[in-house]
Amino acid sequence: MSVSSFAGPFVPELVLLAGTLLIFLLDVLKVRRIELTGGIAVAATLAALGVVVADLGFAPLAFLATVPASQIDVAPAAGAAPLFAFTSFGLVFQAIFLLATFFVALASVSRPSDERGAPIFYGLLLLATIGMLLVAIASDLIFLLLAIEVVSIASYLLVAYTRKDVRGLEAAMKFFVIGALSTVLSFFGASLLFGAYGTTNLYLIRAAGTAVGYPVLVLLGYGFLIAGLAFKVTLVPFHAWAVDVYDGAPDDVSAFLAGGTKKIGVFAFFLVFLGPVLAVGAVGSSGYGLFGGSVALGASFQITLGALAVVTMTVGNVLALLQKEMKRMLAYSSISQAGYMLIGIAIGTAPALGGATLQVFAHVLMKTGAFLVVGAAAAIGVGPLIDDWRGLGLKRPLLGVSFALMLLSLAGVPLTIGFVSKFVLFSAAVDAQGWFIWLAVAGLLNSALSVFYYARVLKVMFFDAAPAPAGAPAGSVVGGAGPPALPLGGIGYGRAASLAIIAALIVAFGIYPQAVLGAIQSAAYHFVTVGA
Amino acid sequence: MLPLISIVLATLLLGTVGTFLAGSRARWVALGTSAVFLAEVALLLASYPGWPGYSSSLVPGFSDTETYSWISVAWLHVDYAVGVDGISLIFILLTAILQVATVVYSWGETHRPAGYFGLVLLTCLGCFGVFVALDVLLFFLFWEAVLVPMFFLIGYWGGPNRRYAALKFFIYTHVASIVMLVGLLALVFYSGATSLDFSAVYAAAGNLAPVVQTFLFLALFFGFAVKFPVVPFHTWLPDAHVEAPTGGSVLLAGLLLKLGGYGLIRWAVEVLPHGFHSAQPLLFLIAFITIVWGSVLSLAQRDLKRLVAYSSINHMGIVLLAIALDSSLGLLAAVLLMFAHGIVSGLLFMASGSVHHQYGTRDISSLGGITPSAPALSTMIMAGSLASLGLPALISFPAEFTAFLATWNGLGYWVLIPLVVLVVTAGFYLWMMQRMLFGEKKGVPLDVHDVPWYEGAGMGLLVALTVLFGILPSLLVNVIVNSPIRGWPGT
Amino acid sequence: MTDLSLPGFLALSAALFGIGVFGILTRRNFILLLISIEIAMNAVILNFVYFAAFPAGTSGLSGQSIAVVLVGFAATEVAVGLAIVLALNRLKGTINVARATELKE
Amino acid sequence: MSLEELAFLALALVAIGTATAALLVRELVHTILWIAIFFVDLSAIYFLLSAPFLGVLQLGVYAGAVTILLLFGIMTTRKRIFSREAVTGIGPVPVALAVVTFIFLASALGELPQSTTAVQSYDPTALSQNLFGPNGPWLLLLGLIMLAGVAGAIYLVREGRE
Amino acid sequence: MIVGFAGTRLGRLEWGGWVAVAFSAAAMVLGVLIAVGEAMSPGTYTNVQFTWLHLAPAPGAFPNGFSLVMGTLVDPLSSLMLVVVTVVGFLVMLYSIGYMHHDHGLPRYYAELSLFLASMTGLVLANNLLEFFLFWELVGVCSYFLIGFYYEKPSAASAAKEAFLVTRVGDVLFLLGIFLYFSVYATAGPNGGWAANGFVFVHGASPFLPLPGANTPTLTIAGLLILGGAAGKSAQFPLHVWLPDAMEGPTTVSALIHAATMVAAGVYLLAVASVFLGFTPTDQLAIVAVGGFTAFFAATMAVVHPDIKRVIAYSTISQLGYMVLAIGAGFAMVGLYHLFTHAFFKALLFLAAGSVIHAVGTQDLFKMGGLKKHMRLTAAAFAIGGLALAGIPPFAGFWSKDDILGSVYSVLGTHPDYWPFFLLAFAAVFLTAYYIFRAWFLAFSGDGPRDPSLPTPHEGPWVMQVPLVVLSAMAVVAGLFVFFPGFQNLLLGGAGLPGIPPTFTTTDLALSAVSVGLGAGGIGLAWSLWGNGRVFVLSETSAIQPVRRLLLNRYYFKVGYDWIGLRAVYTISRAADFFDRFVIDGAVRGLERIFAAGSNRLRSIQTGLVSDYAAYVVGGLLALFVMLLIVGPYLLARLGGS
Repeated sequence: MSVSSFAGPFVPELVLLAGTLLIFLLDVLKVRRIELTGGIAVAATLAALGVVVADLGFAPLAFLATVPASQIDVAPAAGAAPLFAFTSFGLVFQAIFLLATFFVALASVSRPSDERGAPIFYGLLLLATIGMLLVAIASDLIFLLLAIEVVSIASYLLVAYTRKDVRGLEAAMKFFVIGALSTVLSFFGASLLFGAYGTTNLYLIRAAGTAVGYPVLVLLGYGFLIAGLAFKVTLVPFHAWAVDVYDGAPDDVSAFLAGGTKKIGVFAFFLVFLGPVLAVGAVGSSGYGLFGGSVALGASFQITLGALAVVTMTVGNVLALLQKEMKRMLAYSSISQAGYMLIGIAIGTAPALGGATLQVFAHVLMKTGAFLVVGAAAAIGVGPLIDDWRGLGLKRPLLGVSFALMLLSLAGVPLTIGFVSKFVLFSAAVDAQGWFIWLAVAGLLNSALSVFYYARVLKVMFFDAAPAPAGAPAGSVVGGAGPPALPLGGIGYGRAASLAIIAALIVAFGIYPQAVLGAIQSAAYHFVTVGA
Repeated sequence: MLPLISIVLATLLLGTVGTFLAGSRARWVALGTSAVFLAEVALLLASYPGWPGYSSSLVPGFSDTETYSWISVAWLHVDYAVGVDGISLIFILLTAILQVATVVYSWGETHRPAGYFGLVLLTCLGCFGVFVALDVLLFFLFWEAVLVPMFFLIGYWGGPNRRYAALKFFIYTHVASIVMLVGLLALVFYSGATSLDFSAVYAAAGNLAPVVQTFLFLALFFGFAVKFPVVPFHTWLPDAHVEAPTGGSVLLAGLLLKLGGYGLIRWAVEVLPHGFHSAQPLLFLIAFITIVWGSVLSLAQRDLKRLVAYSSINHMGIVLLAIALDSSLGLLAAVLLMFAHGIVSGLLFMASGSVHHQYGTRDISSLGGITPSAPALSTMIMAGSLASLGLPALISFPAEFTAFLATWNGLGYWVLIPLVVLVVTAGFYLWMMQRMLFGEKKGVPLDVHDVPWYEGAGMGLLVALTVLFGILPSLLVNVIVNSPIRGWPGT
Repeated sequence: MTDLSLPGFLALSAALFGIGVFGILTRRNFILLLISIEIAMNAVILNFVYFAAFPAGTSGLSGQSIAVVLVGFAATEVAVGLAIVLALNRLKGTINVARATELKE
Repeated sequence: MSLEELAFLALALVAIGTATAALLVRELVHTILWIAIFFVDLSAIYFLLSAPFLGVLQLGVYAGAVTILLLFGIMTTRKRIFSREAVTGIGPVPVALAVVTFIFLASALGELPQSTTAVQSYDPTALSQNLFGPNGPWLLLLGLIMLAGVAGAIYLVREGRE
Repeated sequence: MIVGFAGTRLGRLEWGGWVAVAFSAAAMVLGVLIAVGEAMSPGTYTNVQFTWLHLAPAPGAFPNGFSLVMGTLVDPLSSLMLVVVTVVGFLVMLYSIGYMHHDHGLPRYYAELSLFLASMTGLVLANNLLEFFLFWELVGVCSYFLIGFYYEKPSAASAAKEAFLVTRVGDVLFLLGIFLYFSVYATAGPNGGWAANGFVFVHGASPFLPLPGANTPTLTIAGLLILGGAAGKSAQFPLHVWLPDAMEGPTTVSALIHAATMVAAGVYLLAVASVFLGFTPTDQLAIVAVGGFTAFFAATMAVVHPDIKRVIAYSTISQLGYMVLAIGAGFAMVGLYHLFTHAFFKALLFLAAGSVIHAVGTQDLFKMGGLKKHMRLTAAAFAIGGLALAGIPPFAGFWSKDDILGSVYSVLGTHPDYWPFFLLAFAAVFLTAYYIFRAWFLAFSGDGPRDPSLPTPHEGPWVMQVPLVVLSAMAVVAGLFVFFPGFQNLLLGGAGLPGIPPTFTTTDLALSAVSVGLGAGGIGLAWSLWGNGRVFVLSETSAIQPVRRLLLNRYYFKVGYDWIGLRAVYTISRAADFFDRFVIDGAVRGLERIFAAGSNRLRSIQTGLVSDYAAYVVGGLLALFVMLLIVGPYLLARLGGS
């Protein structure tokens, strides 16, 4: 296969790459207005999104399609080791990733227009997005890990892009150290698997199943892989970086990290532990454990991932309970949400995969939106503590209502997408029967626990009296020189539009989830069928 | 055929939104919505076979049903399915009545009225939804939707300890609903039901093994038991009631507690007969303990609202007992009793709210002789108390009588427990009236007036209904008995 | 050709990995952290190389390809890490990670 | 024990020793020296494994570029190049974690074939055909990583004029 | 049709009382007409008005369906009772106009009184046991309100509560009795059984009693429970405590409710039950025992009491005991006959006492004295009432009481175990005569009030006098009604009613003579001790002083009940409350603390130092190894490796 022969299906990636290069070119030409660079990024993202959606087979966009339907969800020929494959499941994820990028890119247009970091921000954003799109089509472990690294490297630099913010740089440093460690872990795992299977192709690895000479090597390799990927998904105890990074990073970047890049880890989990984790029920004949004994490899992974899921959501929620800072609270909540998604992976049935994917989709809307609201609030001079938000809900209805919707959705309140996704996910857990019902119970109890801190924020925003107006006028926080106040009372059109769209989608899909669930579920079915 | 139920839902939804947006005129919007709601419910009732006259030739079943596919993927089918049968109609009627009464009673609410009335309407909307839902997800959705407004009602308009009470209310009931949801989901998926529609679940539930049924029943029962609430899951109730604003208390006692009983009848009892039967001794035990506990504790209370709250526990114990009997008479009694309790406890909570407004305290021992200064209020309290202790010609009597008769039929001399407790119940109400209403004036400011007209009107409405349905319980019974309940005539 | 056995290489890479981990956990100087990471990364590359030399299948050629790619990747990583820490150093005047604990709890 | 095995043993011991030394010496410049030796040592191991291309790459990229990059990093972050690091205590927990990690990895040793076998060697042409043929996307991805890394890194270290 | 006059509750203004009087008059006319009609053509008719509650037939539980109905039943029993209720009701209403005119809250008073009359009428006319119970409860609550009419007085409020609670105990027993009967008759008997037809009494040819298997322990217990209910309402031993305290209410109320009508409802219940449900021999013995014992027991307490109304109240209890005795012995109509006469003379006594209280403003006999100078009419009325009560011919009480004694005597041969209770009742005749004339002498004879602070007494207005006159007349002649054939029809009732023995005119003369003699003796003793303003003071060292104290303290029953009601139950409930708050609720709070503490503890691991984070990562990696290599395989081996 030569490079030119697969250029066609990569139109979304190429569009984004073109956008990136254009932005860098303009930067070199000292054209740095954020409206322009941001506009390019938004346009590129939208175009890519259109193509992906068309590839998925939505009739109105069919003229945009670049991957023929005959190439989607096709199982590889026996022995073939393709590095990437187009699955409808991957395309769904591509769409989700592009959506996250779109929201962030749109909202970021509302930053001060003379900001010098704009080109690098948007360039890295688009590069990271390319990496994300590539993750979603990977079918090879090394391809997958390298694609993740594209995202990682871009993310480290995105967190640091302000250059002058100590908190941002500290966050970037921590992000980098833990990220690099995790990269090493992942690749080490991949190397062990390569040693055991002789290949890094996921189809071949799955096909080999447990029929391999070095079972301990395999288990160790997967252990390393789980640990490495868990960094991206922020599973406990691989999560500690996330809180500091989400806290220290610029708000829009936090939104992108929590809402966007985190999900590539989830997809990687799907990919690596498909079905779940090699083949369900493949029973090894001899000593997998250190103490020997015949075990089902798949079931062992399921128990491990299940335990990881429960620990993650519980610790995340408990930690969020008494958090005083808004961004850190959201970070912990994001960690606990990752636990929910992992439930779907631990179960590994098509319904569970679909449920977890819906949860991913919901989380993109909710968490991206939430961090964007935080950014908007910071832009109008609201402090970092939850208590600084007193009375904001009534004073700024757009922020108040959209944030309330996002929090309610995170809490799983009915008629929001968050409720539907949890419902479907936990239904799938119960549907799988066996001990998986306990995952549903744990998840539900955790969602009960989570309601507290969301409710507290709502209380502060709507019930508590607003603090006395500070001396500084709104909008004076950004840039000491006092840039011209943005429209909409400092929030800006881009952010407002982004928030409004997110809020509308949260409710719209909450009321009529079939609009996305149908596509997601059938994609999940194909994914499981083709992968097996 | 008009999609009447959807119209009602839309009415309530629009009304709620309108109320939230209406600012200082919220009460008018709320009243208008309530009136329309009541009219629509009347229409529903009128179109329901079997009302007002009873006809034995009727085919019972759900009527006014609407079904639209909502979520449909390979393994999960959820419908927007609504409909009513006799039992849900009774509760819907209760919802409409209490909504009107609460709105009227709260006419003088000045603290963020838009939010207050909006939340009141939202609570009623949720309850209505629960009563009409014919799909597991829809049911659960409304079930949860009720919690949120109530949480805010308590947490924002409540008494001094409101935050704690609101949170406690939320923990308890939310955790319970979660266990219930797991139970419901397991019911759906373990039985192999083709969709989450009630009819599908009902049809498939027979496939479940008895042991599974028992576990499912216990899970569901836990969910409902907290709502009921039965001992020992009851401690959220007194706190929530004491701290809640009057309107909140009324809806809490009048409607939210009913959800537990409704759910138990709809789900546990109907769908899981084996589980139900194996759990029956446990239910009886819990019911008896609850009856005794609620009554004995009422006696120890000094706060009027707490007293009424514990008496609610006592009454709900009787409801549980009646349901647990698994006889048609018992179910009839349970539904009647819940309706009666909804009206009467609403009345009593309104009265305690008025006492608090007028005298600044609800401490029974520091009040006394309030009858001369507030005869109307005093009359309401008396009416409520007497109704609550089962005076004939008032609404509780036919319900309690049937409940006891059914208990006698099912359990024989065990009926002595609720009967003896009846004396204790009478005891604490009489003691309360003696100390608070009668006797010498104590701690009452001189310039106290009687209740304002709107509070009086709210309570008066409930008193009138107490008498009306006390004298003509057949108005309710004829509706109830047309329900498609196992062992019910005609099924 | 050369005759060798597999376990020794695994032991070596395990040891190098352990040393890398040890360094990451104990060193506070960012440069040393980078070096620790590179030691562990070299263990990874070594893994790929010797698994390519003792292939589980018929050929382990792609193992060497991966090793090549990883060498390039590791260099990029070092550059990025250095860039971040230089920017931090400019603001804080230190590259000791124990001094960068403003974000916590 | 064959000559090859003896050579490997020696190289392995040197690798472990230099890596440890690099982390434990208290002068950063010495660290760079040790780590350079470590990289060279590994390069030798690659040659031993009949992977000459990788050996050369290791020498060029690691022993050359990376080492200089690190040295550069030290020089820009220090006022005096030859200054000692402050002594930091080494707690038992990190050591234990590292040792247990090693033990877990070593637990796989038993199942690997113990006998000595001939090392498989590859023609550099085959390697390049593999790299630029079917596994070409890896290189493309590496290119993307480098693009992001270089663009971002340059931006970060460039002194802003604002 | 009769229930309709509950509408009088609308009386709101000063003339509200007159409205109530008018309606009660109308009711009286109707009631008397019905009774006369019934007397002219003995028979029964039932008119079921509406179904209250209905369940269609269902297999299993109620093969014939289940209903509750509301209806009326008029028969000799009910029409006799109806006359009592409506006539006395009307007279008391009329009397109230004068007696109550200076009180506050008159509309409430008339409304409650009217409601009471309505309920009482409903009770009398009820055609089924449930309806009976319904009105039974309603009269109870009216009684509660009326006793507590002077609610500002703590003692009144307390007495009202006590009355309600004690009768509530009876009600519960009654209800349980209904259930027991229901379990026997639910599907058996006429018209598909009670479940189908709604507990309806079926009159005449096929009473329930002869049903096969009916004469069982169940029925015995049911009968005893009914007796318990009746005892609560009619203040029979041991549920008698409330009635004397109920005298806290207005005297009119005492006359109407606590002498003539409501307390008689218990007796009426027993009569109805004996006719329609039947009692087993054990029940009968129990009823006889309760009646006979109460007749004597209550009389003893009346002997020493200083309060004029309470003396009369105890006499009421005692007289009700006679009626119960008669019904127990199988003579329901005899009991009702006494009820009929008793209603008049007891109402008379109360109204006369009310007149006295109205005049002097106290109820303490020892403060009164010499009132007959100022209140001739009242004195005469009280005397007539007293004579009737004492059973002196030809006053009403003589005929009926003698009838009871004679009837019971006539069955002593077959039921020798009635003997002790017969003797107790007989002895009570003496005590009755003694205490009522003790009261008369204390109040009316002598030179003037013993307490000089009392106001100068005077007669009440005409509205108070008219009822006195009418009732006096009735007290004289009511006993003679029995000689009218129509009235005999009522008493003899329809088929199946155990009526008055046809030989009543030739009652055992000796028995009558002894009883009259006892009565006269009692009067004589009273005169010798208290006549002409004498005051008999028992010396402090007298041997019977402890007895007197025991009687004054009412055998310590009230103390005991209070202890159970207040101390014991209240203490238990406080303890339960403590348990509820601190143990059950404490568990919940504990859980909350655990979460908060966990949150704080966990938060402290977020140190901000990146090396620590790396350590977590490596630790997590090792944990994964442990899970994958050790725990997972172990678990799966344990669980069967599925």
